[in-house]
Amino acid sequence: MSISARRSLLPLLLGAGFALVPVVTGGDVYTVNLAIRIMCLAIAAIGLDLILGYGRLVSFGHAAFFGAGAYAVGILSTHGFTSAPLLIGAAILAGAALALPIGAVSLRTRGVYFIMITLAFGQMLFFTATSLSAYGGDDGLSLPARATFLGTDPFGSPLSFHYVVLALLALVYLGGRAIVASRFGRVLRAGGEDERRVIAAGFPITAYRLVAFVIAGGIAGLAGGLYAEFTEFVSPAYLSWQRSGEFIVMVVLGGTGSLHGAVLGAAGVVLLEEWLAEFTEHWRLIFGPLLVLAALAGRDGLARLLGRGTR
Amino acid sequence: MTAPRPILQLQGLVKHYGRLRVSDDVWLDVAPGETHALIGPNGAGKTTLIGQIAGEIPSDSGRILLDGADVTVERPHRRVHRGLARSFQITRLIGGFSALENVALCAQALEGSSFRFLAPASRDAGLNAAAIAALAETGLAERADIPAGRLSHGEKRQLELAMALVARPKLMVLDEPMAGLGKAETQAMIAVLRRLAGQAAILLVEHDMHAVFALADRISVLVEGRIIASGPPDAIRADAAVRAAYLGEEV
Amino acid sequence: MLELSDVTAGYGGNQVLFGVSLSVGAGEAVALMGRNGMGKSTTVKTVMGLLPASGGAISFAGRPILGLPPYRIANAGIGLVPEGRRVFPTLSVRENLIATARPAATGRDGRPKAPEWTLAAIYELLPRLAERQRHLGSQLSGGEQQMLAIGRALMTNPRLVILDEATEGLAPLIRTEIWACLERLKQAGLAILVIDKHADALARIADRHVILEKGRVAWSGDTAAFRADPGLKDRFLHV
Amino acid sequence: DELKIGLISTLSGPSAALGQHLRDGFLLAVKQRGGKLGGETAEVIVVDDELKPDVAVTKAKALVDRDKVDFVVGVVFSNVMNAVAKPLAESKTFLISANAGPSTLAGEGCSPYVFSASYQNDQNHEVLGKYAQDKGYKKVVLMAPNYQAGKDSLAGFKRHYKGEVAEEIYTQLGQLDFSAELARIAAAEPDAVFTFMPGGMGVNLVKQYRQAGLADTVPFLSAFTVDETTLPATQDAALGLYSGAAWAPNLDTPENKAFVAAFEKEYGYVPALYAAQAYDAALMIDAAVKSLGGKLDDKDAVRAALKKADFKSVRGAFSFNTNQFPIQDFYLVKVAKRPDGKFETEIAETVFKQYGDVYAAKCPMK
Amino acid sequence: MSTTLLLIQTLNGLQLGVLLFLIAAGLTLVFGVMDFINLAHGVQYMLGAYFLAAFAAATGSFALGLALTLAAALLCGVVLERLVLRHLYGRDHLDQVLATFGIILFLNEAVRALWGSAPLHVDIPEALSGAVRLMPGLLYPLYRLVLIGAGLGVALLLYVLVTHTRIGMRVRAGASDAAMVSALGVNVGRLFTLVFGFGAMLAGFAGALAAPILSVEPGMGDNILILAFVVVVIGGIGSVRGAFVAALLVGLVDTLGRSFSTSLMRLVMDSSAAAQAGPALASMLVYVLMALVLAVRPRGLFPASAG
Ligand SMILES: Nc1ncnc2c1ncn2[C@@H]1O[C@H](COP(=O)(O)OP(=O)(O)OP(=O)(O)O)[C@@H](O)[C@H]1O
Ligand SMILES: Nc1ncnc2c1ncn2[C@@H]1O[C@H](COP(=O)(O)OP(=O)(O)OP(=O)(O)O)[C@@H](O)[C@H]1O
Ligand SMILES: [Mg+2]
Ligand SMILES: [Mg+2]
Repeated sequence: MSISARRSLLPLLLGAGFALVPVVTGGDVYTVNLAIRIMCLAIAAIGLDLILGYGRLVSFGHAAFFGAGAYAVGILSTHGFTSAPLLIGAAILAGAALALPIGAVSLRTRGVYFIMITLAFGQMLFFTATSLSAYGGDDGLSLPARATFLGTDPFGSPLSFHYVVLALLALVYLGGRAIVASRFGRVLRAGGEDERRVIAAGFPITAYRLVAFVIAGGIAGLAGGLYAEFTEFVSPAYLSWQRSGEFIVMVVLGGTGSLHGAVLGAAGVVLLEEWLAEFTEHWRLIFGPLLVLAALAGRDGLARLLGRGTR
Repeated sequence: MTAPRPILQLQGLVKHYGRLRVSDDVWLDVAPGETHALIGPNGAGKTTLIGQIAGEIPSDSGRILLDGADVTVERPHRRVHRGLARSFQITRLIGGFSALENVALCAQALEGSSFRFLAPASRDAGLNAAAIAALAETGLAERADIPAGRLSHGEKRQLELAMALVARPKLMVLDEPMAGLGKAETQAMIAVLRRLAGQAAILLVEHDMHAVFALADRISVLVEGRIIASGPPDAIRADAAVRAAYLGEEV
Repeated sequence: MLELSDVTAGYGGNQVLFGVSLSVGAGEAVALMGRNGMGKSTTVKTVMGLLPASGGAISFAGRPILGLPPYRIANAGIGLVPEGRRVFPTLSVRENLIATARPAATGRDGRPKAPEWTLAAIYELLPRLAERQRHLGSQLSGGEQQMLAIGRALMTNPRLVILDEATEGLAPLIRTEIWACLERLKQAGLAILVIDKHADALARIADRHVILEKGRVAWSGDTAAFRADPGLKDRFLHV
Repeated sequence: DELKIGLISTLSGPSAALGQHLRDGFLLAVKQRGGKLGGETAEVIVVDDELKPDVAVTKAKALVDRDKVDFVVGVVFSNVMNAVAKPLAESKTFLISANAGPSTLAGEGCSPYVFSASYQNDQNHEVLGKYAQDKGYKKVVLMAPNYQAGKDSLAGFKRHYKGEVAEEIYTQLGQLDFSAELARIAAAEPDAVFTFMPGGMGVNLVKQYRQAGLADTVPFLSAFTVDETTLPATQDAALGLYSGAAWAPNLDTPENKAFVAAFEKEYGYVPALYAAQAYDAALMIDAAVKSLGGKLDDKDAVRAALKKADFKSVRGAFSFNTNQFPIQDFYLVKVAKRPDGKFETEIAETVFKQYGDVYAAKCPMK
Repeated sequence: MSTTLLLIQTLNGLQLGVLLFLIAAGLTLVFGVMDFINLAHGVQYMLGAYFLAAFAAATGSFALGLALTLAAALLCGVVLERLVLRHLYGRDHLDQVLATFGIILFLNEAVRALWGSAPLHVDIPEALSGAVRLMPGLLYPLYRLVLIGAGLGVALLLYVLVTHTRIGMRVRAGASDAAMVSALGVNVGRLFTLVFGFGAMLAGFAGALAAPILSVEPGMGDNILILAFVVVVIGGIGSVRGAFVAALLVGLVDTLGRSFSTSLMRLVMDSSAAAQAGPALASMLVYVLMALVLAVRPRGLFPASAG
């Protein structure tokens, strides 16, 4: 009882932190925007953590699904669709629908091969996006208008945007926790440790992994869709392998296999970049070694540093 | 009087690795409730045969019938659902899971679909009860909450057995369950297997002749991929060819 | 030759050895016994430097070895057949044998002090390995891997060989052969520390027995004493 | 009070050299005026867009929301420009381009809050097309990276070139090795090659073009491929290759001579057109702010002031079109080695006089 | 499309393949043999190019510069291994990814801070400039031929080293169970440092060879790293032979794809559509190749058949 209570302390604090950002800063647009950006990326990172942290499936193509969600919103917007549920639904669907065939092929491989085949698919989608000349090709595409919902404008002001994203983040996080703890999650986790054992226990492990992969894709799609609304812009850069790499860094930095670690990681990466860049143009000279130190410090990343003694 | 239909039938199984014939026209059957020991020198092909039965290693030719159904090309997890359970020669456990959760995982496989996303599995009373019962049967009840990775070698063996047991299988295929067990644990394991003997058929691969002769109803001897002898323990013990190829003077 | 005094060790916060003291003399064979989980393998790992000790002292051939990296301990003349075989899966049988082989230590006259283990000698001892010499480690049966692990340790021409459950998974015939081999090794002057569940067979070759109980030495004495007291087995080795 | 200017440039990654020229050019102008523009103390906040549109958007928003800047200057690349233009315009912040000039912002998508102190993307390519046409080339090979700017570039070239296009080669963005393409070019035996190959790609291409022995036989017409950002790397390999631009370091006006001298003295390298354009952008703000007496609240007034900003461009005659993009001269420039051993592009001939872009007609602004 | 063009393109493909092999070889060794994902391998390639540019300029000799570069690359690799990477052996791959990603950021930026953002210039050595007539109508740059030769030489050397020496065996053994190798009396730490330094040197060598023909700039290793990983994976992790075959395959597919994809597409669509689709396809081709190979052979062409 007390263990689980303590384990939910950090996520609760995180949630409360995000909820209070606008209050504490007096609605300072800059900070709120920063928080929105962090939360969008955090949603995608949670999706990745689901398969990476629990299923040990290191996808190096996560940005492709993120980008798919973003493009779904971008493309539908240019065709005049503005309904938020429709756009966001389409974003989720786009991510999930792409993840299905890609996962089906990729899951034939293991370990590092899996990393690389997901990268390959990510790159194919990246190049496809750059050749979408009808939608801006490499230059990307500006959204003509923001999505609306029942006559309201949920993404119009930074403040309402903030709380909408926060609600979705909480939903994804809680959903993720439920999945991890469920029977499905148990099979996924066990498969991450010893696949042969799980098959011998009677599970068609690939099917479970595929479902997890599709869920992660859908979550990334959601994040991408929100991000498109946030930047009012979509470009192939959203699908680049560097972006996939960033998602991995976020998850690993925050600590794999905890979900809230993904949120911490996203915040860590974005804030560090933001702060360090103010000191020096050569901020990577500091950021790089910080990552190295984090890696040396061990697997649980930021979550362990912050939550030391809470386990 | 007709003999009951065997739970497992191997009909002319063959497996090559390159030019090496590892299973060479193997015929074998296991009757319901029978404890059938498979012995043979190192490298005779016992583990390979188990791999073929479990479906991890595809057979080059021959047929495998499980409870009457042809499963030769069926995928491994389907065979589990038909009542097959196996243990591994080198223990394979989910090291990060507690002993209980390892067993519960196996219980879950048999209990309908595991595509259930919301209810927390660790609080699933049905699964936990089944798991605890299986742990108790193998004498691990007290270690239920210890992460499997931290169990001693012997305890891991016991856990493997519990994982096979919980599925209430019709046939258990055990690859050297006594390996690494001390005298005392071996005795305990023999007792457990003996208790099980009525419930499920067992195909037992083991180099501990004490255990084999204590448990087996029937023994088959595999040498270089071929069954060279098959029969009741006494007959096997007396078989000159078996002594020469395998037993030596030990028994 | 090998001397442990009051060694304590464990995994993380979980202490397993609570002051183990034992010794193996030159040319002596010592059987380390005890039920599952009593700390036998942990003792071995600590000796080899694979696990840091938290206290005590270990010396080999008169020199302290505690705290040295494993390779220096091995080079001092200890050969290990580890629990669980741990053969190199991506190397062929032959490569497994020669990759870490060392020539025997030579005496003043430049000739080996003891008969040297060579590839040919190993193949003679374990002919199955010769038949499988082109197989990769991962393509061996369990028993074949065990033979390979033994052969590999001998190829380092050690002065002391530690066998942790070296006959696990071996067919009775082969097991008998291994025992015979150990006896020959002993006669050739090799010191042996052996862990095995076959107490009767051990009694034949071991000079002394040491019984571990929950990380402590519960009994030790020579083989005659061990044989003489059947109660020992009941107390420490059976349930 | 203080004048705040956000400068968005690409300062990391392989294309950072371009961004560096741009930034240095702008900062030089501010420095020369004692840290002031238009008489006001100017605080320039430099941000790196990392060549990632989404990063640029968040940083642009931060400039507006947190730093409350009066102007945003910069942007090397069109995709970044496209991404930041909308949020900046929505917040009524003036964006003055010191390089990128995408057609989207020059035509129907033109905005009162977007000014260009550079050129429209097509124009430099048109220079080479016009030159090829005038020169009477019958058969050319075109080559560009396979992305929007690359396609626009070839379209720009073909606007004035009417001869045969033997091959149109699209390469991979970020491609390193052009041996395959060069072999195709050699096989096609064209009168000239036109290419748009910015950044490191251009360096590779130029070196390999020379090594393949083509530099002496097939005229090399290019845009954004050989300029002062890449010449230090290509050096002799680029000698004699052509480019198109509205400016070159040796442009013979007193303002330009002073600029180039001051720049080289300050930074120790030869400025490229990005530096010159950014310098002009600073002068433009300087003039506008001065004419407004520092009052920047009335956006219409600011816009009007920018439009008729009276400054001496380093490019000579310079005025704004209806879409707030420049009308200016364009030249064919050629790589040369200066007596001091440094390389620069030098004007070979004037191709367009006082030339506006073709998209202005589509811009609804008057 | 003439035969000469096809031949030239084949040579070009070979040359790219050889360059990729030099990078992939070190990567696959460190990766397969030490089970270590070293993303920093790409920056080691970059360092090689920068070192050459600096040393060649300082000494005025390409050969001397190359020798110094090899030494410096080796040193860098050893220092990196000692300082950071050795603490990550046996750890989760993701920790390695994180750490080496950090190293990439750091070194890319350090290079930029030291040498500036602008690309550097390196001349082809005088003796190797010019072209060779391979057959009538087929001129090919001498330097590229030398590059192909050097790559083939290194390939052979590596093959012998890894498969036929005891060092090679120990290295492979250490990959699967370092503790055990150590317990058998081998100083694994030193062994791994050696392998790592050697891998870094190979990458540096590749960078140095590429410097005169490619642009020497910060971040030049990033994209080639990805290609090298593609090669490693197609070939089968840890297999030098696989890396060799895969590198040539990737080099050829990429080069020939870029040259002929548009013409091929023209066979099925009109020429302006082909001009669009061809290059898009060409840039994907390598990845399509990898996906196909892995879909059919999930462990690459030459899997090191472990467990
Ligand atoms: N993947 C493989 N490739 C080649 N040969 C193999 C492979 N797997 C097993 N073998 C060979 O097949 C033979 C049979 O192996 P198997 O593991 O079935 O033996 P076993 O009877 O279980 O022996 P043990 O009692 O020692 O465990 C062995 O000689 C082994 O070397
Ligand atoms: N890697 C490990 N991490 C944590 N605890 C361990 C680890 N390995 C062993 N232990 C614990 O240490 C204790 C002693 O284990 P050890 O392996 O030394 O026993 P043993 O006497 O060799 O038994 P066995 O006969 O089963 O091999 C056991 O309780 C075991 O749970
Ligand atoms: Mg076996
Ligand atoms: Mg043990």
